[in-house]
Amino acid sequence: MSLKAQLEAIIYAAETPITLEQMTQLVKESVVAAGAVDEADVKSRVRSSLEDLAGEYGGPDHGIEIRQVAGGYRMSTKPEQHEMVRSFAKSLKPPIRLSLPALETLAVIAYKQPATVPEINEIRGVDSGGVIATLLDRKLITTAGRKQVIGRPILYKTTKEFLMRFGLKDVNELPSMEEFEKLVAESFQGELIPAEDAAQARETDPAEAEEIAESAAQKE
Amino acid sequence: MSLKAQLEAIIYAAETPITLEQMTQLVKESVVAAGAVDEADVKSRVRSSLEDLAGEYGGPDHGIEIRQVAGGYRMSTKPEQHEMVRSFAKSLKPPIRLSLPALETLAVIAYKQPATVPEINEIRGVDSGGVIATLLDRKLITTAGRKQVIGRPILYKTTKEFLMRFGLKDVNELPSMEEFEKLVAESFQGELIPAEDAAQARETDPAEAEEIAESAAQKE
Amino acid sequence: MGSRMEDRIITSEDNAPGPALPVLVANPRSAAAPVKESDRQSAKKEESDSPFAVSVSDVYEGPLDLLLDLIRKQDIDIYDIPIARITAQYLAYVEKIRELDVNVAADFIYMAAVLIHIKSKMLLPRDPSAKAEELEDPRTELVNRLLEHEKFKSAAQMLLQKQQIEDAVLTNPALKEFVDAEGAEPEMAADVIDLVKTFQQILERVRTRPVINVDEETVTVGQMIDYLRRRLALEDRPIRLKQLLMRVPSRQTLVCMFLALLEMVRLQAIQVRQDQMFGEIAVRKHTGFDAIMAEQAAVRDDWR
Repeated sequence: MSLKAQLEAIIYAAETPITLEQMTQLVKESVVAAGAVDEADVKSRVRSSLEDLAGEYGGPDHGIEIRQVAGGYRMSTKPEQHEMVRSFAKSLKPPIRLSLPALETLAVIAYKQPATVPEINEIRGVDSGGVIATLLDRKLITTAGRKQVIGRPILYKTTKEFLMRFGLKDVNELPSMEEFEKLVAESFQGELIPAEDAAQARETDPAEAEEIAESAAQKE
Repeated sequence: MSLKAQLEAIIYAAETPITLEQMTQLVKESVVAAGAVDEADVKSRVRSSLEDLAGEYGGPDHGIEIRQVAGGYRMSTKPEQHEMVRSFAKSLKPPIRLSLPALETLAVIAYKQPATVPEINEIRGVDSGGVIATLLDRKLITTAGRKQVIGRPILYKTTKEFLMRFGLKDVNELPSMEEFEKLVAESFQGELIPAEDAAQARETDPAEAEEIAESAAQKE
Repeated sequence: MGSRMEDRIITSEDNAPGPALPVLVANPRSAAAPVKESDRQSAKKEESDSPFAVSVSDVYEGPLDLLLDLIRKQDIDIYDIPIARITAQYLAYVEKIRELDVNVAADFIYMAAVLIHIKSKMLLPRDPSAKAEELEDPRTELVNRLLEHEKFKSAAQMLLQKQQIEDAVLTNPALKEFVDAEGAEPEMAADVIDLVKTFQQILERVRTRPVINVDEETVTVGQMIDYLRRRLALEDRPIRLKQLLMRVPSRQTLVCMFLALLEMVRLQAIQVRQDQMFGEIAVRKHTGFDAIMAEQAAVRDDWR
């Protein structure tokens, strides 16, 4: 019974992303029996088997994949099978629909967490109270204590549900703010280009943006 | 997108065994696009891909398999992995799972602590005796002496475990009722007065107010 | 502001027409796209001092978006904003939306004050003896805010894209086959918000429960004053009277709430304002709110 087979079975069965630690505990005995010397050795064997496994499923002949989400490993259909799967599967999770203000507020919280409502308002330039309520209701954010300033405002942070819904390993996996800084700077410079070059500039824009999207996808 | 990948995604996503006919219907279009000449050809291509797929999963490096069951195909963990999956299921501690009555009782204690059972019953409008035992059992609440009134009922308060489970440093971190009402009120604001409907809203105002007064009167 | 936000709800359908997978990218321009559609209309109006100026038909989520649109439409260098021109255009827009809806403009009016302040600072002659850091461009802070805001708009687009990809996958765990069906009671996971929400619902239930016992303790004016004090303490800006009354369950409570408001007006702890007949009534804290309320609470023991 190979380690890879064991890991595959457990990831397949698990309802929420399963962590490296959980898997290590489950297979420890048999890995030690197979010659691992200590806990660290077990863990590194598990990790490398996981990498193998995820790599295999990544190939074009597979319609399902193993990905790191919300701190653990999870099996799912590949996004490109979406249309077909949707046509018959009943248990597709209802998609969350967020308004642009809600996404923006979520972005601020994701990058600045823990953050208070006044801090969020400052960045957005509008009152975010209502949007916060929506995000709390959808469990995409939760409270994180109070800030020790006058009024002791509630702090907010993103949740595991947020990571799951947005397919993130952890919040550090989000593109850095510097990337957006570059993007924004470019977008303003673009406007300053003399009229005759403008058309050309506009053409390069989407390509560039796609490149960024691609590099983001690769990180996953 | 290979046929095998499509079939794999379908079998994985299906909740009950899926038949050859069903799969043929789902992938027909793309198989025809890939050069199949007629329905029979599609079906035979699907069948041979299925056999390939099932064969691959049959290998010792896989912990899951594709089997024919009840006239259809389904994916499942291999029997030799069942022991491990079962022990995994047993090891799972759901984050915090409470029935609604338990959650209600816990909320009352959290906000009104220390509180006695009669006080909790009064607020909830139903008997909370049974739920208290559950909460005590889960170490979410504990006793806090007796109230100096007739019958000297036991007082209950939340525990350290409660704070840990809900990610709180102390109970003051719980949002106050006012804070919560503010958030909820703001999330409704959008529905209150959209600029363009303001005139209309103004007209309905008095009527609405009367309705509230009326329904209140009926209750009295 | 809420009403305006909702006008621009983005759903996955809007962004990914048809079955194709979303290829939306983190492009700050796409965030501004809904606004740009109205360019044509605004061009038609031509009523203000600039052919690029925005019209009331343009909907902005907030003052920062309005400013950014003004800057983009006129190809202005964001690091060198002609503050007098932009302020004039900004004020013209705000004046127009104020005519339509007094309440919506709160955030916008604050920004107007900021712009005028910057403008006045720019007009002041520079003190040649001042140190370098005192010579900082008065626009810098605003520009940084605009850029920061724009960054997060890009981040929002990135999140939208990730979310759409994630919505497209399905997991089908087989674990339920291994878990014994134990605990017949329907159970739920809970967090802090569930806790507060649940408690709120219980209180709601208490309030709406039919009262049979007539001489049960009822709400007093004092209690309502205390409630309003705590409620208003959280508000920096005016709150709509309607919002305060939204959850009032009975006629008696309503009467107490009104008496409480009148008492607080009398004490000059709050201001109540109605801009037009039958218009929205706004309640706001007076400057001495905290002091007055604290002082009164100390002498009036019937407030508790």
